[in-house]
Amino acid sequence: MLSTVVFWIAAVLAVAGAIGVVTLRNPVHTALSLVLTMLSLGVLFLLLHAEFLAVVEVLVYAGAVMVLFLFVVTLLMAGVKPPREEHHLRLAYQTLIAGLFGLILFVLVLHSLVGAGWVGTLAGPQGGSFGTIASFGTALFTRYLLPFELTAVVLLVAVIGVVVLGREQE
Amino acid sequence: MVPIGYYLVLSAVLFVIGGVGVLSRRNPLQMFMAVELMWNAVNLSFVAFARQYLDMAGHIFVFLVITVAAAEVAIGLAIIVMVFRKREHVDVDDLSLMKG
Amino acid sequence: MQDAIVILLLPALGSLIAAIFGKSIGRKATAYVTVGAMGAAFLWTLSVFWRLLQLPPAQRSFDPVYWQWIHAGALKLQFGLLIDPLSTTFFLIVTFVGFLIHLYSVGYMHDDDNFQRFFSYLNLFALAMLLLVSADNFVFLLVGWGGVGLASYLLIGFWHTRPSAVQAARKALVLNVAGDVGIMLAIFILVTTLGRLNYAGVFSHVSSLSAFQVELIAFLLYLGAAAKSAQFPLHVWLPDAMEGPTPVSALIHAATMVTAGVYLVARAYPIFHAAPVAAEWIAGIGAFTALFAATIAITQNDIKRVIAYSTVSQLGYMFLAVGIGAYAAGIFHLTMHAFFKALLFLAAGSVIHAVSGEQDMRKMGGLKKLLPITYWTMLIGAASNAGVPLFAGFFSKDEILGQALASGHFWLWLVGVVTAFFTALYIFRLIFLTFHGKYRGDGHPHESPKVMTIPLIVLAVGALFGGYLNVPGAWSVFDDWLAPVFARYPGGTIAAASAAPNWGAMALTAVLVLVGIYVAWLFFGRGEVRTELPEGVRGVHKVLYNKYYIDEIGHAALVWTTDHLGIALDLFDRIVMDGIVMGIAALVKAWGEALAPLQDGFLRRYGLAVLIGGVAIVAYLTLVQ
Amino acid sequence: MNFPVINPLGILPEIVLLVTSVLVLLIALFMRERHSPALNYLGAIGVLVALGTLPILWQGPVQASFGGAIVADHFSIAMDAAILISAFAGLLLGLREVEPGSDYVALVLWAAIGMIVMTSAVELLSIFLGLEVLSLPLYILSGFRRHREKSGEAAMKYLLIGAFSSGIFLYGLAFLYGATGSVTLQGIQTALLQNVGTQPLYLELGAGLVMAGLAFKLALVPFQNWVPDVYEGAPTPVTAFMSVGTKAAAFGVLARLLTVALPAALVHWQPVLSFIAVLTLLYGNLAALRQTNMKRMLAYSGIAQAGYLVVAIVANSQTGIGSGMFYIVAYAFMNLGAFAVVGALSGENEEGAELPAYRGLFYRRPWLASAMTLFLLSLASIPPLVGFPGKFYILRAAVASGGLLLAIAILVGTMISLYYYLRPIAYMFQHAEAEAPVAEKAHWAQQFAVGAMLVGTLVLGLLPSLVTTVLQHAAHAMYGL
Repeated sequence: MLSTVVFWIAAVLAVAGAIGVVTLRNPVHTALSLVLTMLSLGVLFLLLHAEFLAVVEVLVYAGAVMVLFLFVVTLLMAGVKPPREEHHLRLAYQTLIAGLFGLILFVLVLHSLVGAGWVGTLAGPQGGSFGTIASFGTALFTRYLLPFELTAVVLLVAVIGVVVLGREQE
Repeated sequence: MVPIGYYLVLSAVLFVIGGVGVLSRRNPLQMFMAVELMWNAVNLSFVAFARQYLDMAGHIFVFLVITVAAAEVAIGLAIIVMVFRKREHVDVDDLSLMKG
Repeated sequence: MQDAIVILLLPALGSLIAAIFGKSIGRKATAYVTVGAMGAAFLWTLSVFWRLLQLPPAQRSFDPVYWQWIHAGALKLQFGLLIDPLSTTFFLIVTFVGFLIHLYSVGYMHDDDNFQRFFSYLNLFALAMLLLVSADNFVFLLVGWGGVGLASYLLIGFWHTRPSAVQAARKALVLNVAGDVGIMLAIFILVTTLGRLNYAGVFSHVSSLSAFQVELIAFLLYLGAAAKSAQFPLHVWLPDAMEGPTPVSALIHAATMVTAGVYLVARAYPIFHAAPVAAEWIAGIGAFTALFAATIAITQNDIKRVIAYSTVSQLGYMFLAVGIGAYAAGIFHLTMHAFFKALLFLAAGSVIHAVSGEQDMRKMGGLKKLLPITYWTMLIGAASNAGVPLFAGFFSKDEILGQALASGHFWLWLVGVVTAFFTALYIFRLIFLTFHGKYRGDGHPHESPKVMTIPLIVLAVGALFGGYLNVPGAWSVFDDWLAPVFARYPGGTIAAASAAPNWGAMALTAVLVLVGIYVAWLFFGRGEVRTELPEGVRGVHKVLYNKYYIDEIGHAALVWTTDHLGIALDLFDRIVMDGIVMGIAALVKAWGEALAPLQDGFLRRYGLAVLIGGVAIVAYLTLVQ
Repeated sequence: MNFPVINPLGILPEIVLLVTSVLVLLIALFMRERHSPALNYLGAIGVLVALGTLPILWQGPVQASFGGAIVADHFSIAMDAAILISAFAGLLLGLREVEPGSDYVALVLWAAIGMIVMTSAVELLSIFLGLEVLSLPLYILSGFRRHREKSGEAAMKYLLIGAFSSGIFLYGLAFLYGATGSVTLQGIQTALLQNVGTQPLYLELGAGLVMAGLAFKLALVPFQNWVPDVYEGAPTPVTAFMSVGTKAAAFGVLARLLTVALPAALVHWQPVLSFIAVLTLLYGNLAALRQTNMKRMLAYSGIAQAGYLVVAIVANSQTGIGSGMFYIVAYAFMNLGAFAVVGALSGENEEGAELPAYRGLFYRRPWLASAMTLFLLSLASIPPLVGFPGKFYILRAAVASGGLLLAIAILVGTMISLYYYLRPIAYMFQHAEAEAPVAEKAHWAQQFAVGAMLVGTLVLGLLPSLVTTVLQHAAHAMYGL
């Protein structure tokens, strides 16, 4: 029962944060509402027995990544003029059409969910070691070792990439 | 207990909001944040499915997505800074030098 | 016969050398290399020809394969040459006439800045043409087909600083590519139905195709043939192609490339034989084209355009022949045409050369004395073209008409006979306007150098005596030479010229031709400019008054065609057909332009397209099942 | 804990590339000159070594690594060849176009690793990681010429829209996982066939979204918009590299996904892809007509070529996949060659990439112009160059599977394409005394790259049977699993 209440609170907060991301004008506010969504997701992860991921979501995503965002926002947005208005005319109805097709996509997903009969289905009882950090570690280093190794390359790319892009022009 | 489907519907809502956000915002930073929202929405789906099947693959997926997202954010922000550092507007609609 | 490839390699080498080293080795060396390549190719062809003659007729066919190319399941594509009397005939025409025209070009293009490039293109053209007529399968036929189109495109637009030349080149390319599509589709159907593309394989399996399939393939092949050979209504590019240098007109747009369509129909006769509907259309359109172009030719004042329309008209005769199954007669006329039409063009070039670039016949006249060699050779060419008895064109044209009549195509024959009258009319109009009377231009015309007149003389000999290969009722050397080619598959049996000629019909044609010349002489023989009739009609009328009805008919024909029909048809060409051709090209381009707003440079619009596309795919997959 | 069998043989090319990249980075630390061409050569040598491992892998049995997450079967080996060739060209061409140096080399090598992983991975997590390893370096490389405004714009557009479509792709993967509870292609197929715990609608949803994500990388309509802009803005060597490599990788994943994981859903995805294929090849060819910038023209031509590739997948047969593989290899040679020439001519600010700069090129640079002529003719599929057998095989596969309309669409597209492929050729042979802007003489490595691609274009054009039988055999791997 408690979990239902928690779910609804987290869900509402997540959606609220998401709406904030797409509507708030000030980028700092946008970032903060994204953090709100991420924190809510962390809670939801806990409800789904993904303890480790909940921690990662909060620490890495909401913590590190969003701080990076805020840092760049303050760096870049200082002294920037407000956007020109003439583009609104050129990209008329952009938001409207995007919203419409977004809605269609949502309906399609919902249709599939209903068709699959999953909306009301409760997950089965939790068995054994599912969701524990131990089982997570085991899976990561055995069956899914290759993708894990590949993240090393991803991080290398990021390091070199930032160095390359940030270097002063010569 | 909340049915798994609720999580999936929530995930879809977040994903669609994120997607619409990418297409409607003009500040590249905000667009990028909307992209992050989409990725997060997908993460929720993965975790929900993992719970449904009691299978760790979904969790691993989310972990990897978060890692990749971190790297992508680093690169993306660097590119955004590179492109917009010297401009007076931070507006992706200004980037239409190439067309046709 | 493995060595036949050398005939192709020689111009290939010449073209490469001229293109790459032309600038460094200079004009003279380039000329030696390229002209020499054609000469050597001709000699080699003679050797092949000689060796074929040593064999009994039934064994005169070789198919050396040089390279196995694509294997895809049952389908095998290879590069091989089909060496038989038909391809050897074309080899002889292409290398011999080609050699003469190369030689002539040395003089004609003497002062051009891009001398080397010109010869490189000419050799390239020769290579493509030789490949076209000797490939042993449809794919390499198409390679040659595209190659000659490309060379023609490059050569028509050779003087690319002239906008009209560029325009003409583009028009030729568009129409030729339209034809290529036809052949490509035919190949496509052959692959899907028969799974083979070499001639031997296709021709021996024609019977396994349904009637519809054969007709379709035949029509598609004919589409390619009609585009290349300027059949109505795809002929419009040919008169414009005269924007190219005159030797190009002679070689490509008279003697060789434009006859490729005739070659294709003759080569693929098992298909056309099995497709009677297509064959009837070919013959009918051929006859119509012959008459149509001849009437236009009467009204033209540009010397090259007259000859160009004449070419279209003569090609009509050839298609009439192959359409009714008189393959050998068609090829015979093609060969004779190569001589007299190349001769006419080169002679016209010599005239143009002499009057410093003027092409309007109204500003010529009286050149008989000044350009004696050009005059006499051109007269022979004109007589041959008109079909004056005992000249080459007479024998070859009458063979076609005779076979049309013999095979029961009375109306086609009638059209052919009427066309013969107009042919004599327009070509002697050209002669009289150009050479007779008084010189109406300014400047000092002079005879061309030897390097140009010698080819004229050689070709004149061919145009004079070539016809005696097939003499009606006596012998048929040419037809017998080709006979084995058309005996290999069903439907190709040819009626030789020597068999039972229809003397009465022949005499009728001959009389009409002579009357045509007479009418031309009446109007233009005095060398006065009477291209616009009204000014002279009264006087002419007086002359005609007491003559026979035949003159009245001639008069009526002349007045009517020049005043109404010819001009109307010419307008049709210039406005309707040009409009259609350029319209299609513009339409395709407009589509390209219409897509531009989709790519407006806005990132968010691109993202929207991605979203819409994704939603559409998902909607289809989840909803439509 | 049972650690998986890693089996280095199965990921030999990846290991070679990774070692090379690390080596390059380390050596760069000790070099006085930061932008040394030697690093590019070293990288190119590494790619050649990786290329050399392919025949070894080909000989042996199928190598599976990391507990079966990744396999080096004949299919992936063939695709890897195209990828490595394009990486090789990208490195050599980069010598003058972009400042040579360790960053550039390492990023190209890493992107190549991502591509190779994509073609050989048989499990969703690795496919996703492969996609990202491929994408991230390309975002950076697109913006590598920082002083060019267009380069930055290209990077920006590519990054944002790429991340957006990655999100869509990822959502699709989530649904594939949700539908079957499995993340391996084989597992998805088994679950589908046994119909245990599968959710058909989920599967369709997932397949649709994944297709959209891959269609983005493959530049299919309507996911193609980014391509011309990014191709034009990115440095030419990068454009060359990604135009071929990305297509090979995305083609590999799409083919593997559809034929290995989703054969049961064939009747559903086939019409979708057929429609997209026709749309793509018509759009690409029509839009290319109006281009006056060679890189943009080649970008649209690349869109059209992607359409042809999809036809090969739609044919859904061993010959179809085989023909697609041959086309990728063919495309690698002729397209890289064309880009190599464009790169060699384009100069500092790429004014040489504009069509008017090609006027009279033949008389100034006879060899480059001749090579370009052949590449363009090959792209226009004029026999006997490699483009012709390439398209021919696809046509045949399409016809054999009943895709007559597809085949006709290919023919129509090819006809349209003649115009824009022949136009630069006509320009090159026109005589122009004019002062067309031209870059300095091509670097010998650029000339070498042009020569190598020319050899490939000619040899495979003249003797396609050298590889076709091999590739047909390779395609068997897809259906033999």
